[in-house]
Amino acid sequence: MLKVNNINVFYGNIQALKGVSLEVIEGEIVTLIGANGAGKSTLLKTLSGLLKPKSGTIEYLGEPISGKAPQSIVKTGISHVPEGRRVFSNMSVEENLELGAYTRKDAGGVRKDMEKVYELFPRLLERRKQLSGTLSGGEQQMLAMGRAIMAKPKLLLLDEPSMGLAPLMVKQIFNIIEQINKDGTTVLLVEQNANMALSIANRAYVIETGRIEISGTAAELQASEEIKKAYLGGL
Amino acid sequence: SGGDGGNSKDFKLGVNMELSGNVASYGESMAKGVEMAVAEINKAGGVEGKQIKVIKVDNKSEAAEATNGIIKLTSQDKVNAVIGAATSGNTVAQAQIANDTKTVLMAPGGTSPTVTVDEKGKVREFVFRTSFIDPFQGTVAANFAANNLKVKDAAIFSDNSSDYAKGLSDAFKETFKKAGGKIVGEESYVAKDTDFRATLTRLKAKNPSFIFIPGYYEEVGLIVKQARELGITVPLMGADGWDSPKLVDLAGADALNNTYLINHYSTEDPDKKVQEFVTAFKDKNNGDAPNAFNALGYDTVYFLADAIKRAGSTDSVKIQKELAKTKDLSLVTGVLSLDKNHHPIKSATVLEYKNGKQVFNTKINP
Amino acid sequence: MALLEVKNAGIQFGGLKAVSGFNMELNQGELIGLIGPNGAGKTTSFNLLTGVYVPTEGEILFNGRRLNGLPPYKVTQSGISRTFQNIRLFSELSVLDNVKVAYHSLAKNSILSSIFRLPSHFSEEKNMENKALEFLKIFNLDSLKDEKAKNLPYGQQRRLEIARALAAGPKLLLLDEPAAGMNPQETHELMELIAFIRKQFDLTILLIEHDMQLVMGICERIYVLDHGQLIADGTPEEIRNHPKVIEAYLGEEVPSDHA
Amino acid sequence: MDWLQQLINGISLGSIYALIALGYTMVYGIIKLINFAHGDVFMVGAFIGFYAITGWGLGFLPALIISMAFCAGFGVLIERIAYKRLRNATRIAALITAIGMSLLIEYLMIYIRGAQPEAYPADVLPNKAINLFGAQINSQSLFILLTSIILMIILQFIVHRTKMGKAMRAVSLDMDAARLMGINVDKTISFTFAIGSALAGAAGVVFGVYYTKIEPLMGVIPGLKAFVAAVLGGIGSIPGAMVGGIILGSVESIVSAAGFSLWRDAAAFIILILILIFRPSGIFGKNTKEKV
Amino acid sequence: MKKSKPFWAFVILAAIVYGVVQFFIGSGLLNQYYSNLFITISINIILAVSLHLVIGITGQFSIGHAGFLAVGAYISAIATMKFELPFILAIVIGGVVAALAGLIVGIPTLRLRGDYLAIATLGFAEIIRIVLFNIDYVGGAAGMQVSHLTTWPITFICLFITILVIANFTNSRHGRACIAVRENEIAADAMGINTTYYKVLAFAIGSFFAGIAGGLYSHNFYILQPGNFGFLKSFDILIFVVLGGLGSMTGSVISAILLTVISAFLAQYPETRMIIYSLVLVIVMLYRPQGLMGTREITDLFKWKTAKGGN
Ligand SMILES: Nc1ncnc2c1ncn2[C@@H]1O[C@H](COP(=O)(O)OP(=O)(O)OP(=O)(O)O)[C@@H](O)[C@H]1O
Ligand SMILES: Nc1ncnc2c1ncn2[C@@H]1O[C@H](COP(=O)(O)OP(=O)(O)OP(=O)(O)O)[C@@H](O)[C@H]1O
Ligand SMILES: CC(C)C[C@H](N)C(=O)O
Ligand SMILES: [Mg+2]
Ligand SMILES: [Mg+2]
Repeated sequence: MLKVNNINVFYGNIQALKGVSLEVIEGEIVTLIGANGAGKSTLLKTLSGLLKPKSGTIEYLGEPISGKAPQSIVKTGISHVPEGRRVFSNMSVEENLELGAYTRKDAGGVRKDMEKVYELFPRLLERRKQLSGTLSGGEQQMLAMGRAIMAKPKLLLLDEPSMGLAPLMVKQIFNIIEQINKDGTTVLLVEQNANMALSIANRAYVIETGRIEISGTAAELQASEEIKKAYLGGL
Repeated sequence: SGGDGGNSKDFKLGVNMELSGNVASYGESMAKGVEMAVAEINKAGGVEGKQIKVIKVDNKSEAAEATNGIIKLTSQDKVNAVIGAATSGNTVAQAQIANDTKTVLMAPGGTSPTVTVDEKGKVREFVFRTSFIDPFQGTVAANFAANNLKVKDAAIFSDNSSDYAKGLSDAFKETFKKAGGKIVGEESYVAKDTDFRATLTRLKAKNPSFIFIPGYYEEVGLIVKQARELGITVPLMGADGWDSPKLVDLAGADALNNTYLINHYSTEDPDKKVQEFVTAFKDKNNGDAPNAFNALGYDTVYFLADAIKRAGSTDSVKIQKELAKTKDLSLVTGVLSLDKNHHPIKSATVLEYKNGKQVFNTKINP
Repeated sequence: MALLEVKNAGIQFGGLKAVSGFNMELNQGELIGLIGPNGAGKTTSFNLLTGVYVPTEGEILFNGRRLNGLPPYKVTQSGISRTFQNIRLFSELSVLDNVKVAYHSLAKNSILSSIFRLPSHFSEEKNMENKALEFLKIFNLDSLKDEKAKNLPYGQQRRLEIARALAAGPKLLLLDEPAAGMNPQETHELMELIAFIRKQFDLTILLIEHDMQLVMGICERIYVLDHGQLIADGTPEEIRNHPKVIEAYLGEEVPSDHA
Repeated sequence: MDWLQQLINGISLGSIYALIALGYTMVYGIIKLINFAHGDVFMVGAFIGFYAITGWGLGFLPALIISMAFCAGFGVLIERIAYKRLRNATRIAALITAIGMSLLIEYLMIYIRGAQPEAYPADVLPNKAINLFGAQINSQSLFILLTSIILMIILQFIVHRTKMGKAMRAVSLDMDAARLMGINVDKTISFTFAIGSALAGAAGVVFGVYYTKIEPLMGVIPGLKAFVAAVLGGIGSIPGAMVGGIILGSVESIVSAAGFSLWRDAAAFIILILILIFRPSGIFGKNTKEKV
Repeated sequence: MKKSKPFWAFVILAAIVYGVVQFFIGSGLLNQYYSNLFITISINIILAVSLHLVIGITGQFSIGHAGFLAVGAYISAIATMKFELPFILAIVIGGVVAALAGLIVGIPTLRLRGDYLAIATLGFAEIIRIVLFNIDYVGGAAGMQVSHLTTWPITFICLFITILVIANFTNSRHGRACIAVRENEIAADAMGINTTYYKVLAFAIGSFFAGIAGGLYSHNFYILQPGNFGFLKSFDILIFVVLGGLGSMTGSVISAILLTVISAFLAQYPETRMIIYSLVLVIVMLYRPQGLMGTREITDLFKWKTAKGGN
C-alpha cells in the first residue's frame, strides 16, 4: 500500500532522515520505534506532506505522492495524528470533528462517521460542545484520533498516541487502535512505548539517528535481546 | 556667514518652500512667482552684475524639514539669501539659523508677527517679510463682519496648530468686541483633521450669525463643506490662508457661496502695476491668472533686489541693513514700508466667493 | 513539624473545580509521588503550591509559613522550585546561563555594582559561574555549557530543567512528569539521578509521573488524585492494590515492580 | 436635537473605522500579523474609486465594486510578495516588513501621481438633508452606514457559516494541523487578505464620498485608529472590530461635542488603555492566558 | 581578567572614534552638515540601544519609544530656555523625568502582553504628544524655539555612557534576569525572578536614555514641535532595533548608523528617497528576517574566531 524508497529529509542543513526505506501493506499495523530525536516524527511529517524529501520516492497505492501538498495527500486517504495532538483549541469538539471531514463531500457519510467516532469515544460525545483546549490530555488524544477518522482514511499515521497518558488511558488507546485496524484501516504507529506498540503490531521498524537499523515482525523484535536492552527497558 | 560674499559669479538664492505636504499649494505658487521675477531680473542683467541662481528645497510643509532645509542651504550650498517658507510656522523654524549664520531670510507670506519678532520681543535682524501681518488681517476681518455684514454674534473656529491662526483669532476677537459684537463660540481643530462635524454641530447650537475660520485651505475646504451639510448657512470668513484653487475643489462652489476672505491683492485691481503683472503671468502660464502667493513670491524677489541695489553689494550684512530701511517701495501687492519690527504697512483686500470665483469686495487701507 | 502542609486546598476555574479539598503532608527528606488520570488536577496542584494559581480555598504552609497569595518568585525564594510538564527552558540562553539565572535570587550584588563594575559584581559572577558548573557536572551537562538550550535533544533538556530547578536552592523540589517522552533506558538513568540528588542536596521531592515503573520504583509514598479529589494515599504497595486507584487509573493488570 | 446629531456623526465616523478594522482583525486573526499596510490599501481603494468616478464617469456602486475588486487583488499581491516568505519568521520581523510595505505603497503613490490631494465630486451620492427630530441627517451618511452594516453582515456570515470560514479559523489556530485536515493554507490566507482588503477598498470609497479629500497619506491616521478600534474590540474578533470602531467614532464625537476637540485623539487612547487594563484582551477578546 | 577585555577594547575604540571625528570637525574638514550628521547618528544610536534593552533584552514589545524621547526633549528644553539651567544638567533632568514617565507608563501597561502591550505603549506615546500639543507654555502645536547647544563632545559622552551602562547591565545577573523574562516569563518567575520588577526596571532605564537622547535632539534642531514625536518616529527607532537583530546591541548600533547614513544620503533624491528606504527595509527583512546580526554581538565574532582557531 505504501512504499518509501530511500528518502533523505533535511531541516535546513541538518539531515534528519538518511536513506530511509520502508513498506506498509494493506490491513497491517506497522510500528516504528526509536529513541528521542531518531526521526520518527520527521518520517510521518514527510509522509503526510508537511515536509518534502530532498531525494527518494514515496509511493502510495501505486502512485507517487512525495512532493504533493498535504491537502492533496489527505484526499488520497492518508490521515496523520500529529505529535502533541494539535487539536484546534478554540473550537468545540464537534467543530474539530467536522474539520476532520473537511475534504469530504458526502454529508450523509460524514454524519454516520461522526456517530461512529462518538461510539468509539463516548467521552467525546459527553464533551461535544466543550472547547477542545480545555480537555484533559487523554481526551485531546481521543479527539485527535477521532478527527483523523473523520477523514475516512485508508492509512492512519499515529505519532506517539500514548505520550503523557495515564496507564489506563494508554490501554484504552491501544485497544481503540486495534479496533480501528479491524474495521479496515491500515495503521503506521510511531511509539516510544515500544512494549505496547509491539504487542499490537504485525511488523516493526527500528529507526536510529535517521536510519532504519532493524526491521522484522513484531514477534521477532519482541524476542530480540538487543531490542529489549535498548528500547524495552529490558533489565 | 551668509554665503561667500562678493567672490562668486552667481547670486545664490535659496528657496525653502512647501512643495509637498499639507499646504503645498502656497509653496508652489510662491516658488512660481519667485522664478518669474528671477527670470526677469536675470534678463535685465541680474543684481550687481551677478545672475541670480535659485536653489530650491522642499520642506514638505513640516517645521523640522524647514530647519533641515535651511541648514543645507547655508552650509552645503552657501546661499546668499533664502526666500521662504510660505507659512509662518515653517519660517519661524528657520529664523534662528538665519540669524546665527547671518543669512537674509525673506518670508513672502508669513503674516504672523513672530516671523520677525522673537518671543522676547526682539527683532530678528535677518528676517523680513513682504506681506502685512495678522493683527491687521484680523482687525480687517472683524471690522468687515461688524460694519459691512452687520453681524452681532460671531463664532470662531480656528486652527490650533499654527501661530498664524491663533494670532488671527486673537486680533479678530479683540476688534470685534470693540465694535460691539459678541463672540458666542470658540472652537479649534488641528492640521490634518478630516472630521469637523462634531465641533461644527456644537458651534451650530450656539446660533452664531457669522463664523470666522482662520486656517489653511486643506482643512478650511472640508470645514466649509461639512458646515453647509450640517445646515450652517451663515456667512463664513477667513484670511489669506483660504486662497488656493484647492479650496474650491474641496468645499465645492455651492458651499462657498456667502463666504469671504482677506487677501493681499485682487487681480481685478485696476492699478497699472497689478494689471501688467497679471498679463505677464497669464502669458507665461497658458492664461491662468496669478493668485496672491504668485504675486507675493514675485514681489519678494524685487524687494530683495531693491535692497541689493541700494547696498551696492551682495554682502548679506549690507543687504540686511538696506532691507530694514525699505520705504515706499511700490510692488504688485501694494506699497511697502517697513516699521522697526520689519512689519510692512500695506493695504488688504476683501474678496467674496461667488460660484467658486473670487470677486472683489472692498480694499482696506491700514 | 511537616515541611509542607496542604490543608483542604482547592481552586475553581469558572464552574470547574480543578482541585478541591486537597490535603497533603510532606516531611523533610521524603520522596513522594503524585499520580492520577489525565486532567485529575496534578499539574494544577503544583501550580497552587508554587503560586502560579492562588487557591480559592484552604491553605498551604511551608516550614510553617503561609504561602497563599505569594507570587511565584517569592515562593521560589522561600525554598520551593519546580520543573514543567511542557519544558520551559530559556531557549536562546546557553546551558550555563540557564542555570545561572536560577541562581540569581541567591546572589546579592546590586544593579549599580553591575553597572559600575564594582568588585562585588565580579565576585558574585565568579561565584555564580562556579556554582552553575557544579550543577551541570552532576547532570553530565558540563561539556555542553556553551550550547544554546534549544539545541539540546529532548532528554538533555529535561535534565537541564532539573539542574536549573536545583540551582534555585530549593528545600522542596517539584518535578512534573520528568520522564515524559523518554524511553525505558533513559527513564532508568533518570531514576538513579533523582535518588542521587535527593541525597546530595538533602532534598524533599514531590513528583508527578505516569510511568509506573518509575513511581513505584522510587517513591516512598504516593498520593492519588482523581477529578480534583484525593482518592488514596499510601505506600506503593498499598496504592497498587487500592481498588479505587485500579479503577480510575491503573486498569486491571498492574505492571510489576521491576527493582 | 444636538445629541442625536452627535450620535449620528459618531456612528458614521465609527462605521468607517469599523470597515477598516475588520480587515485588520481578519488578517491578524489568521496570521497574527499587524498589517500596517492595510491603511494604505484603504488609500489605494479611495483613489481607485475616485478614478472610476471621475475618469470613467461611473456611479457610486460600480465604483465601489471596482475598488473592492482591485483592492482584493492588491491585498493578495502584498501578501504573496511581502508576507508569505515570513510565515515562519518572528512576528516582529513581519511587522517591520508591514511597516516597510506601508511606506512603500504611500511613496510609490506619491511618485506616480504626486502628493497633492484630490477631491471627490460632490454629486456621487444624492445628498438630501433629512430632518429627524431637529437633527440633520443627510442621506449620504445613512447610505454609508447601510453599506457598512451590509458588508459586516456578509462578512460575519462568511466566517461563521461557510466552509471557508471554518478553514480560516482552523488555519488561525494551527497551520500545520489545518493542512493535515486537507485545508489549503495558502489559498485560505489569500482569501482572507482578499476579503480584508476588499473591505478596506470599500472603506476608501466611502471615506472619499463622505469626507471629499483623498491623498496618498490619508491611510495613516484612519489606519492607526482602525487598529486601535480592532484592539479595543479584541483583536481577531469580528464583532469586536465593529463594536470597537463604533465606540471609537462615538468617543471622538462625544469628546468634540463636549468642547474638547483638541483632546479627541488622547481620549480615544485613554479609553483604549483603560479597557486594556481592565480587560487585557479587549472587549470581545478571549483572555488566552497561557496554561502552565 | 577575562571579562574586562571587551570593556577596554570598547573604551579604546570609543576614544578613537571620538578623536577622529573631533579632529575633522576641529580642522574644518567637516562642515556643519557633516558634524550634524554625526550628532544625528549618535542620537539615533542612543535611541536604538535604549529600546534594544526593552525589546531585545527584556522582550517587552514597546512601540512608543518616541514618547520618552519627547519627554526628555521638552523637559530639557524647558530647563535651558525657561529656567536657563546649564545644558548638561538639563539633559540629566530630561533623562530623569523621562524615566519617571517610563515608570508611570510601565507599571500599568507591562502586565499586558505582546500586541496589546504594543498598542498600549503606542497609545501612551500619542497621549504624551497630544498633551504637549495642548500646553501653551511650550508653544503648543506650533512648537518652541530652542537654542542650539548640542555639540559633538557632549553627544559623544552621552553615547559612550549609554552604551557602557546598557552593556554592563545586560552582562550581569540583572541583565540575565531580563533575558530570562524575555525567553519564558513563567519559568523566570518560577526561578525566583521578580519579573514585574525587571520589566519595569528595563523600561525605566530605556526611557531614561531615550530622555537623554531627547535633550540632545531638542538642542540640535532649533525648533521643537510635538509633531516630531508621532508614532512614525517610534517606528523609526523600532526599525533600528529589529533590523539590527533583536537581542543584539551591536546590531542596533550598526543599523542605527546604517539607516541614518542611508537616509541622509537619500535626502538628495527627494522623489525616490522613501521608496528606496522602504524597499531596503522590506528586502532586508525578507532575506534576513532575523536581522543583520541575528542575536550575535560583535564580541561573539571574536569568540567564534578564537574558538575556531583553538580547535
Ligand atoms: N523544526 C526542526 N528544525 C530543526 N531540526 C529539527 C526540527 N524538528 C526536528 N529536528 C531534528 O530532527 C531530528 C529528528 O527529529 P524527530 O522529531 O523526527 O525525532 P523523533 O524521533 O520524533 O523524536 P521524539 O521521540 O523526541 O519525538 C532531531 O535531531 C531533531 O532535533
Ligand atoms: N487555567 C485553567 N483554566 C481552566 N481550566 C484549567 C486551567 N488549568 C487547568 N484547568 C483544568 O483543570 C483540570 C486539571 O488539569 P491539570 O493540568 O492539573 O491535569 P493533570 O492532572 O496535570 O493532567 P495530565 O496528566 O494530563 O497532565 C483540567 O480539566 C484542566 O482542563
Ligand atoms: C501662505 C499664507 C497663507 C501663510 C500665512 N499667511 C501664514 O502666515 O502662515
Ligand atoms: Mg517525535
Ligand atoms: Mg499535568
